[in-house]
Amino acid sequence: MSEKVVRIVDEGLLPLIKPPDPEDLRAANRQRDKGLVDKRMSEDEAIARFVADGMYIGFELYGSVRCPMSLVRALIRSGKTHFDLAGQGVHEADLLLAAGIIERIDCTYIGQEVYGVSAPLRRAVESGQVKQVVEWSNGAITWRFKAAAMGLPFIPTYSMLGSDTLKYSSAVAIEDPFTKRPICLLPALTLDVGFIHVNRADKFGNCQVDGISGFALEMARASKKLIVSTEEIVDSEVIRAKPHLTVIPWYNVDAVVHAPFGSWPGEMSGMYERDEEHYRMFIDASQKAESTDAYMKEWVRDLPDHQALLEKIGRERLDAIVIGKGA
Amino acid sequence: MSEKVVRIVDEGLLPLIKPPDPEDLRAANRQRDKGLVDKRMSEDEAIARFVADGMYIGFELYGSVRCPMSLVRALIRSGKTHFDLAGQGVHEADLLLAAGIIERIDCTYIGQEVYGVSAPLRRAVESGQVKQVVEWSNGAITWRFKAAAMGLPFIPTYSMLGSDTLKYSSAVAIEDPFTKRPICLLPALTLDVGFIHVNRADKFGNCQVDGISGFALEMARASKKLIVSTEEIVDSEVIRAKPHLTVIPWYNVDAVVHAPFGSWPGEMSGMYERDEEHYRMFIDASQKAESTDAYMKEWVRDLPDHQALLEKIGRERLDAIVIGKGA
Amino acid sequence: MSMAYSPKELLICLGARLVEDHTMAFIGTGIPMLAASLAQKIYAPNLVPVFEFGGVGAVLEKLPLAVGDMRTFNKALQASSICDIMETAQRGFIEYGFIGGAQIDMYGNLNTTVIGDHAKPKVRMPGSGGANDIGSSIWRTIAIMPHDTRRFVEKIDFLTTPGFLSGPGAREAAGLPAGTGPYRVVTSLATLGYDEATCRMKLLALNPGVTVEQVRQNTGFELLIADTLEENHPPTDEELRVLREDVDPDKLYR
Amino acid sequence: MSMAYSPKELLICLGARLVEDHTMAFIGTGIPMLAASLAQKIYAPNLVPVFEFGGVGAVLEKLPLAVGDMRTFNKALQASSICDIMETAQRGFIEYGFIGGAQIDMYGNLNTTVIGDHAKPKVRMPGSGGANDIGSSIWRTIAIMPHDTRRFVEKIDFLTTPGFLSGPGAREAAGLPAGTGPYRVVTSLATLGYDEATCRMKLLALNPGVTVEQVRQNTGFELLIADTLEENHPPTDEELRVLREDVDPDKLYR
Repeated sequence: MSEKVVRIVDEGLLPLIKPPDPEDLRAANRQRDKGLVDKRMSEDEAIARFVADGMYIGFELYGSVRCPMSLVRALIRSGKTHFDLAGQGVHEADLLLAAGIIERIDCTYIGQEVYGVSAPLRRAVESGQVKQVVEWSNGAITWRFKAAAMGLPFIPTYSMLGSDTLKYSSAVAIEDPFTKRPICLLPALTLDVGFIHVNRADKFGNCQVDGISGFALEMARASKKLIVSTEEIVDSEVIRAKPHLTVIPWYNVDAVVHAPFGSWPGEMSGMYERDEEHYRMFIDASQKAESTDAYMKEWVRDLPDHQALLEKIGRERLDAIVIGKGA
Repeated sequence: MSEKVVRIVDEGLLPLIKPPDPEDLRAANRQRDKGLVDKRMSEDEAIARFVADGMYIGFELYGSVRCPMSLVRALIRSGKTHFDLAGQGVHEADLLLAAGIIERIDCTYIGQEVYGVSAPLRRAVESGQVKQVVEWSNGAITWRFKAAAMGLPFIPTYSMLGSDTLKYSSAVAIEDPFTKRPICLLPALTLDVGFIHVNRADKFGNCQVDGISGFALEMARASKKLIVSTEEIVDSEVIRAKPHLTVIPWYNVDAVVHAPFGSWPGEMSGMYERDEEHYRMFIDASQKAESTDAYMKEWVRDLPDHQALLEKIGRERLDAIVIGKGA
Repeated sequence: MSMAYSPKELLICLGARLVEDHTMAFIGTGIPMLAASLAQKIYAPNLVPVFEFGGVGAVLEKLPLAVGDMRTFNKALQASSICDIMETAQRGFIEYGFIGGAQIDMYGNLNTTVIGDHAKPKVRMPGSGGANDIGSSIWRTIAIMPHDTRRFVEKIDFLTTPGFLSGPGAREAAGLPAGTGPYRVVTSLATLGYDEATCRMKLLALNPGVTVEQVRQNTGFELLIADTLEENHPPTDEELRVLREDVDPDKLYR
Repeated sequence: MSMAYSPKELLICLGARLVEDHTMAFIGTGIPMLAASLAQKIYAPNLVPVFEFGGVGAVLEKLPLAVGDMRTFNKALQASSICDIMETAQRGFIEYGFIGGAQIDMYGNLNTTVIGDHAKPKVRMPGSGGANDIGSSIWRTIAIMPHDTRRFVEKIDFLTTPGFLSGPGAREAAGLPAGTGPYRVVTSLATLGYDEATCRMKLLALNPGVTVEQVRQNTGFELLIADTLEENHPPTDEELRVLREDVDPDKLYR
């Protein structure tokens, strides 16, 4: 019998920033403590314990909603650097790029939605400060997380076929052995550390998210270490009363950070609206390197922690965005 | 440049009962009416409208929980036949096999859990009445639905590698182009008609399931036509109040059948327990062909519809299994 | 005498008139959302708005400001996740996808990634986002964009989102799902479609007061012209009233 | 003088003693469930029971009768779906999987599909169910079964669930995840493990009153014997009390 094969019909030109390695994720997951252990800690402690220079990191969000901003600021303050980033990114990506701590990006969308192109992205990429940008679609990058979450090395899709988005990616298109038609294989994407902000969690890390879940399920399960920040810490009885609402289970979580207004200046479904005034102020500041640096100093670097930020914003202003109070 | 290829390292020997065809599912989905249309109808009407001889069908359940039994009985009564079946099956598979209307099976598990091997399965397969049984694991058959639900022709897994389960399947193992290690590709499984029983739905087909969701999400999305039976029909406002609880959305549903105690003699999470006495009675009857036929006549064929079955069971006996009443 | 309207209002109305009822439309923020909402209220009451991050069948009481904002699942029938939505698109449920771009070519291919070379770009733009997924899986892709020679170009710098690629048969050869592809381009000057035989962009209808010559001058490639050219009628009083009073009373997008 | 016990109770206690604390165990109905519940109450308070159809971390107040029954997610920390659980296993979270079978060979391969030829079987059994997934992805698979020559055979009729396949290196060559595989066989006569070098089944410990000869006579292939043979002590009074009073007070499984 002659050897049977499947043809490779197209290949992305760019090397994989993070090659898929299901065995590595399996080994990490085997080591995780499955017991009910209290994982509460501060932003700084979580980052000190789980983040190291040069790691591959990612943040979950949808637009400006439910983004773990208190963790982003703490990461920048920590001085750790040389990160690779999975970028479906908005405000958090701008801060990381402005801080100059991102080396390579698996990019699907980094921008400001209605406010247009991200100026920090332009400066970082056009200057060569970011050394490599690998392209993916939104679907593709989420499916890459999903592949890792499923314990797989890759997952197929019809997205990206025929485009430069595939050409400037690390995907491979093969002739599907069943239908004999081309299909794109997306390499699984595992994060060294994932960061996710949720509506509520217990101290062990069982997390609930209100409304749409974005890509929280997939990214959580694709993370070798997962730092969760949460608006509220609740008793486990709240979780046990509705176990079908647990979108991220405790055994997949390594740190639980209590961060009220953790998504500010973005919003949190059912809790508070976006701080549009601050958002616009940042967009304006971000247009030039100097004003961006001044913003970073005032709103990130000069503040010791999230509590200090909330005090700087002030109760009145926070109340104004809370749904049922001001908003 | 020499042609790049991926090696096929193993192949199931059995032909695909239903070859994957994402284009066919796409075309069917395009035709579906996306409007909010009242889809309520009886078991008989749903089967008359959507089921034809020789179709590939499947039922969602977990053990004896949430199985669309009123639809199974109506299907048998309809006289339609020559079906192919996706079998993660318990009581419903026994009835279909006893009725002699199943031709081929993609099988992962057909049995009676604590009550052991299924006698109707033994008779149907050992006699050659069922013409082909193709093997899969539980994970594999669910992932096959998931592949179809994702719009894909296949999905990878590490299950089945090295086993006769793969050899007597229609899977293909290739050398993964990313890790260069073998991996099994599972062909997507699309149902001509899927049958699912849920806790509640609105008249358009937005469905909620209490507790674990088994493989409802995947199988629903893998069905070209989907008949849903439901314990309760609720107003759409109930759905809109908690849209994150919609596990099957209306646009994926073709018929909504109101079937209280629709899972009987199996159970329904939070609603009623299994009718253990009847269950055991069936297991006993099913051991011999003659007693099985007598059971089928009494409990399936001689009853005109689900309402008649409920009357035959009787209010007292039904109350005895209702949680918070008898159970 | 009709009411006065802005160029943006015209685009919204042209977009709204394109969608058939009883279909699903994948919509982003901005003009597509306004068009979908207007269509729902006048032409297509059973149009289902689908938002990328999981909101399906929402009641758009207040206009969302972002594709994942809580208004995208306000009283929705389903609030799921980005994977669920992208997979719903991939398995053929979604008829329309609205999309924008910095550059478009005669085959409807779009660029939202870079101007210049990818390794050292002159302008780095956001990247694909959901656009490539829309252009790959959704039955009819509608591009909405301003019409000028900087945007309508002979050769786009980067093919972010597939239109008809290099022409007839190219989508099928690449493996993209059959029957999908570019459908219309709604611009500040006209509505354009694609020639069936050549897959090339074709002028179908002119916006009020616009000439064929004007469209040609603002297009950087050779444009096909339909045998019978339609005229896009201006926004009707009803469209404007519904748009201003019901769709966007807070003037979020004016 | 110890309390009297049934053969089933012995199997349950032997199973319960095998699991380490702070791990997850994929459990089916019957003996594995009783073993997991007993382990939780005596040896491994942080053992997490995982049920195939989605229940994780349930409080087993009443014993489930089926792997999907509502007791499997009673006050659970997570109630998801079969895909979520199978994927949790595939990405390496689950340490133990309990499994049964009609036939097992010296490499721990199991048959639950057919006796005789697949095309025309003498006995058609249920098929893999979750067993193949457990045997493929879970770190340590524990088989629990009666011990006789009909079940412990030289050659199984059908390899439903992979043990070590044909011996050393075979799992890796087939592509199965590294470090996974058969761990123990708990039987009516003994506890068996596998020789590291040859992957062959090895007698580790005898049940009370059982001799090596008896085990050999009931095994249809050549069995390796550990240098130092342990003795499985009978169920302790505490084990029996907890099993009868706390784990299964309703005598569902007696």
